Amino acid sequence: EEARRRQEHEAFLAEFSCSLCTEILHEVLDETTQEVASSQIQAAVNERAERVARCTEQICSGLIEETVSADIALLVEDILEAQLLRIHKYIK
Amino acid sequence: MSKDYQMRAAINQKLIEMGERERLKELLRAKLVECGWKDQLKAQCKDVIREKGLEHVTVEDLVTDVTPKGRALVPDSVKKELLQRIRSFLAQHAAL
Amino acid sequence: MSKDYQMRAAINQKLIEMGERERLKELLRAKLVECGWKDQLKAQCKDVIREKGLEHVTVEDLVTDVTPKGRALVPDSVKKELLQRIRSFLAQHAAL
Repeated sequence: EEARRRQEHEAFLAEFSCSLCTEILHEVLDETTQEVASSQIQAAVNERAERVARCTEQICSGLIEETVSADIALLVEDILEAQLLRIHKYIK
Repeated sequence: MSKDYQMRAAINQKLIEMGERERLKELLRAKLVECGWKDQLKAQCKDVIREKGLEHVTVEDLVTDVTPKGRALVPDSVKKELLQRIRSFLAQHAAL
Repeated sequence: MSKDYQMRAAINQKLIEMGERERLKELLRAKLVECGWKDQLKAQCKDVIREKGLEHVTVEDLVTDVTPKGRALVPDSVKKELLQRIRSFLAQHAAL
């Protein structure tokens, strides 16, 4: 009877160990997966925000560069033309 | 059945009281980092985000997507070590 | 890097499609006049012409000469305002 009880108890402990192992494994995996998924999405959101900020600044600089260059070219042409005109008038 | 249930409840209670349940979880967490599982999961998450596009993924979607793969990626050695530790604890505390 | 390129292309596309790029350039031109940038630059051009003599100055020379100064003279406040305007536009229009 004692031997049978001990055998039963051992079988119970073996089965209990396995189910506890699975339970803890799933618990930790689920918690960690949740944590990793959240942090990875947050990281992707941050990365995108940084990229948008960086690209916006580059586009802004490009736009200024483009406009300033075009305006300088026009301005220079106008000034030189006006100066030439003034000299022509003077010569006349 | 009812006796088994009571015994389970008692052992579980003891594991919590003695802080062993938390220690087992801590051990597992450390092992998952050590064996590279966490890095693999991160890479897996990144792949899903890249494939689907950030705007089409919620945390819940991502968890659902990567959970099966995550479970499959746990090395057998880690599972065995956890089981061994549980068995040792129960053997040491035979009175449980 | 390629992602940055794609993002810039997407933002530019949106700005052009909605006519915002042209509006931004107009705004910038108006601001440059308003803050005296254009007058400063005119004075700068005249100085160069006076120094070198009209007969020795071509359009290209003058552009090359005054461009660095022209860029440097754009006030930070104007740059900031333009950047802010682009940010607001993107916040309102683009699901980036």
